[in-house]
Amino acid sequence: MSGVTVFGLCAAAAVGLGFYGLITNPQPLRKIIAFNLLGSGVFLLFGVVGRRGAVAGTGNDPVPQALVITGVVVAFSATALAIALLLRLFQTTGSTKLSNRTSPGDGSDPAGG
Amino acid sequence: MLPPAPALDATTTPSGFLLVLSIVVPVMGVLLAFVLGNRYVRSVACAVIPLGLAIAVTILVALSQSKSPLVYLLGAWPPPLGVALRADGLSAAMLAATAVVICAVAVYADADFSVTATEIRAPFTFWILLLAVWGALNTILVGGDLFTLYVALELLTFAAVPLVSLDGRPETLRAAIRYLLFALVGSVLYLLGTAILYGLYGTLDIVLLSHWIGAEPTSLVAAALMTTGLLAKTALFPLHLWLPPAHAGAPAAASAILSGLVVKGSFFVIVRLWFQVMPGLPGFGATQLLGALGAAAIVFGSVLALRQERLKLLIAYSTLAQIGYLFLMFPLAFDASGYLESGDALAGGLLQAVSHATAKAAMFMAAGSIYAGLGHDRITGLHGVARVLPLSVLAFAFAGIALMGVQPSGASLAKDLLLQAATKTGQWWWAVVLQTGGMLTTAYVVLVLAHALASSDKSIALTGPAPRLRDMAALVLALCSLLLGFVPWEPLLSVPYDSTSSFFGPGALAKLLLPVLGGVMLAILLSPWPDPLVSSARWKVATRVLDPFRRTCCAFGGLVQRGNGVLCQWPAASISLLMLALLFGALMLVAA
Amino acid sequence: MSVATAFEIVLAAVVLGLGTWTIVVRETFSATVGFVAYGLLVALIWVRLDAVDVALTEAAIGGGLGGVLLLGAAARLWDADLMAMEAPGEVARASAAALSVLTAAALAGAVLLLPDPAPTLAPAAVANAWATSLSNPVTNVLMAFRAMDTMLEKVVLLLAIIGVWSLAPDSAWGGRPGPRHQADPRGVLAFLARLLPPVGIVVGIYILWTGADHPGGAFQGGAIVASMWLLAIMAGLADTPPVSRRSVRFILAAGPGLFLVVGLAGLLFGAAFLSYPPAQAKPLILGIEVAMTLTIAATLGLLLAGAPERSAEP
Amino acid sequence: MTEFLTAAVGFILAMLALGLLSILRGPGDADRVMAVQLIGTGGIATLLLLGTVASIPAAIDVALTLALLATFASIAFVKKGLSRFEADGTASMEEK
Amino acid sequence: MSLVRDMMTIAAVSAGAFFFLAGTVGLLRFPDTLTRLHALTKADNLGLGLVVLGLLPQAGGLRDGLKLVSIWLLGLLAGATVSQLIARTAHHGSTR
Repeated sequence: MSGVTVFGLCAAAAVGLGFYGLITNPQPLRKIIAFNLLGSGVFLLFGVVGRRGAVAGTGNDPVPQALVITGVVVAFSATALAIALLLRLFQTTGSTKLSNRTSPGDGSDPAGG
Repeated sequence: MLPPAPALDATTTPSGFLLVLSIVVPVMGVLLAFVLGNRYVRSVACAVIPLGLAIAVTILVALSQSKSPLVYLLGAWPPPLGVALRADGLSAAMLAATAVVICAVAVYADADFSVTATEIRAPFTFWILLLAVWGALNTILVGGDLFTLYVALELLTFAAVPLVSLDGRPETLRAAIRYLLFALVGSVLYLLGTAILYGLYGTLDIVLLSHWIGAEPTSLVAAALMTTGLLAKTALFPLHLWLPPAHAGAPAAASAILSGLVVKGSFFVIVRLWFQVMPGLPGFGATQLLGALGAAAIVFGSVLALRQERLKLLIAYSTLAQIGYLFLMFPLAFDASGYLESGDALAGGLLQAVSHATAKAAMFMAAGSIYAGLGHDRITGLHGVARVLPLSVLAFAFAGIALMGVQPSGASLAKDLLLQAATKTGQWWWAVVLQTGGMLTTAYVVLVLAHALASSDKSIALTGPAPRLRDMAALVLALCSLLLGFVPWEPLLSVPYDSTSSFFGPGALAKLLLPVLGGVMLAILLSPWPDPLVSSARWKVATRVLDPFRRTCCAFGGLVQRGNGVLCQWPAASISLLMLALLFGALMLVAA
Repeated sequence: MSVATAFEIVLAAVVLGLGTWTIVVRETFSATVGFVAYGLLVALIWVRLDAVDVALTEAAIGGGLGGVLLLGAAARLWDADLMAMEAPGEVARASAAALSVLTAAALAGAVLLLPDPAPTLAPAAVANAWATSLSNPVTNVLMAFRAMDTMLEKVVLLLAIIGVWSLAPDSAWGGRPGPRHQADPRGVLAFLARLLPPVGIVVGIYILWTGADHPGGAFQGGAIVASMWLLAIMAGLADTPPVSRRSVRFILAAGPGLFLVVGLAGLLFGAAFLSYPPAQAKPLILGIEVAMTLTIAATLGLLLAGAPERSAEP
Repeated sequence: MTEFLTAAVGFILAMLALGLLSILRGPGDADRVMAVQLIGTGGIATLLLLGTVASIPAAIDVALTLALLATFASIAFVKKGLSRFEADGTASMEEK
Repeated sequence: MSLVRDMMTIAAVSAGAFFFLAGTVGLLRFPDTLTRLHALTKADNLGLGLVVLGLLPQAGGLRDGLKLVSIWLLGLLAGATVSQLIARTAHHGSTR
């Protein structure tokens, strides 16, 4: 087994871990952390793909690298926006629970808009 | 639809620069409005929006003249190293629809989000995000590279989420967080798929991929992941937990954008993926699954819509159902040779998307006017509103009729095309779903109209003056949707001419009456609220006969609602997301 | 098994161990610490994969700024952490675990089945480097071959800022984000905050400059500068600017703005949108990168600072 | 030489892992904050050695970035994460 | 010449690895936060210093050498200040 494959499997495992955390962690902040883990697994996968495509002169295919850099920036912005929303929710309600008291399908949501 | 022509792809076509402009102009607007701030935000939007509309129209004209897709190579770098922009008939139709909806929403929003000399939060955010949504959508519609599409999808999400929480109430903040998180899961899945595809073929260009892709297990894994991720962003049942609260909670103009346009972005990418990147890959099982999810969405969305107390939530659930309708084209496009055929079904699906975009936006706008006028939007409290807000109710009615699929609306043309495809491929069960869907749509539209048109003994006090221009915008948009059947689609989509000519005559009347009567029946049976028609004396007898049925139907509705409550919990929704990904993967593997 | 592979297995195990800790640990604070450690160590994997550009990005964002962002939230949400949350039941946990394992297994299978020799664009990227006369292929991809993605990504950053700001209370609109920090001016923190930023800014500029020919670039440099700015803010030596200030807005839009203007010039006078005339490619790209570094530093700093909450007057 | 350095990388990495294990176990948050500090030394040593082994000169730049960012993160952790204890002079104050 | 360099590298890196070992043993064995902090910052920074020293002969040029040294200096600075900050909060926290 080559080193690249080790990291490929590591990426797959990170994705699995991220999904598990995203589904089961009840706190939104923990979901966001899990999302970041998940994202880093995906980026690693790109890295592995790029490493496999290495040719003499470049140790890693530059195109996947560029895609990852773009992806990292997007994921970071997403994290920042999610956290800002969460903090604002906590500020206004004192809680970070995401589900309404009544289930969202109830239709008895009294607020208008 | 025009077939993709790889020979043309190596060069930029003469009018290709229009595609660049369609992205750059709104993005420029975003930057300028952000820097200038204050009252200039609106001026920038006012300058950009007509320009963008003109660009969309020019693309439409250029495309119908050139008869082949417009192509632009960014930086003059041909794929696979560079990124190409391409516009075919599908893109052009959606570009034009997007531009029209944006214009109407802008006119509508002018009253709500007026600007002053000192900068205010809501208008500043709204106008910039409106332009951002536009830029993102245009990029999705003309982007020729799967990763560019990813960035554009993210751009769309980032523009849409703050629109949801624009008024800062806790419910909308919650809705926005759920939306953002779920959309992010969806984009990560999509990105996973692109990583695998790049590893397999060394390109992410759509046309190149379509030539190179093969039914290998790895590419099928990628396809399944990407499809599921996009479904989460499109809120197809059962991945819809985020949609109703987000779309119902936003301000009316924002809801119109979110429901009419934003969900179409990821939908369009699914279409690109299935019809262009990998038409031979999905196989019978996966297309049927996608159609089945659509059918389930129609039933769930419509039944839930009928049980809503508030108008905006009803419309939001109707969006859920209509999204399901969009996915019926996938099984119908699947032909005997095992390929997804870009024929009637695709044209019907796209037409449905365009007509839903216009009608749903108009509906939300009308609902917003009603809410603004009455100070509430309880459906049972709408009695007599037709007298005080005639234009708003008229706009709502037109939009509803367009959505129901009454001739000559776009929806009716779409339905004809899809039914035609159902007959051609021998899949009668989808015809049943299509007809039922039409009836269910009629049911909730009729329900609202029955309440709105009922006379009221109390006089209604309006909370504020009703700006005429606002209602006109909604009305024009609804009329657009209603008259889409008359548009000559031929150069853009493969719409056989005879289907447009069959708008009148006895056959057409039957086609009109069947869903309407069925819909009225369903409205009476499925709505838990006291119906204004039923309360009149003449209906007493009928009520007695209907009562047992009605009770059964209400129990069914309650069951659906409880099921929805379970599905809308985060763990359930995300578990079904993964389950769907695996299911799609398995079905495609079996087919391959 | 060679020594190198053994090392790779150890590295992967440590990183995954940290990842697992991040997911399963009970307190959110510990999870954030775990995540920062994870992010910093993932940079090692990236170096091992010979993707140094990404390693720089991951070290700056994944570990540093991302971790601090999460930490700030964890600190503010301390009380929410203690509240009982609706945890999913045993069945949901078990099925989530099973599905995650299946998904990971499918991915692992996909990784193992990737073709050999792998398709690659590396030769094409290297062969076309003449067009920009920059010898870092990643910068070439980001700034020339796939410039559209990079430009749009900067717009994403701008939208994130608008989104974060849009969460301000109406009364605080136009004001300064985040709380005002105060620290003992003779304390350790203030000492460090005076000493470190000059070094950090030099490093940031160096990373930007070297990005033309070696790993590095606008984003990585900008992230370092942003962290130094935030350090000064945390030590009370600087304050966040009011978001209504025109100059702030200008800096935030300068990067994508200049990118667009250069791109449009290419459309009007050159070969195509976002194309550079080969003779002037290097100065043009460097110019855009300088503007983007400023924009990125300001954007990242303000994203971490959060929504406006104080009025503009000190 | 390469063999020796690779072994050294592995060894320091293993030490790093053990150290992380003991630190993250706690008991207090202050212990956990040290994890970042640990990576600021052990992780950088690993990185530098790795760069030499694989002859990637730019690894030094990554190490430099890591050193700066690890310091920044530790400070933020101490300041924000441990501010419940109101360390003297480092508390943040809300200004009305 | 190159043999002398390699010898230096091997000696210094080995010594560095030893100090990392010592630091980790300290982390594992010491009971409370403050003593662990002591082990971590002193031993590991020394370890990093020795690794840097060992890599200096292998550095490509003056610039890389300077970068290596500045990384170590940064590590020292961070270690000293951050450990002081942690120590204060930990001390403060434990006396409550």
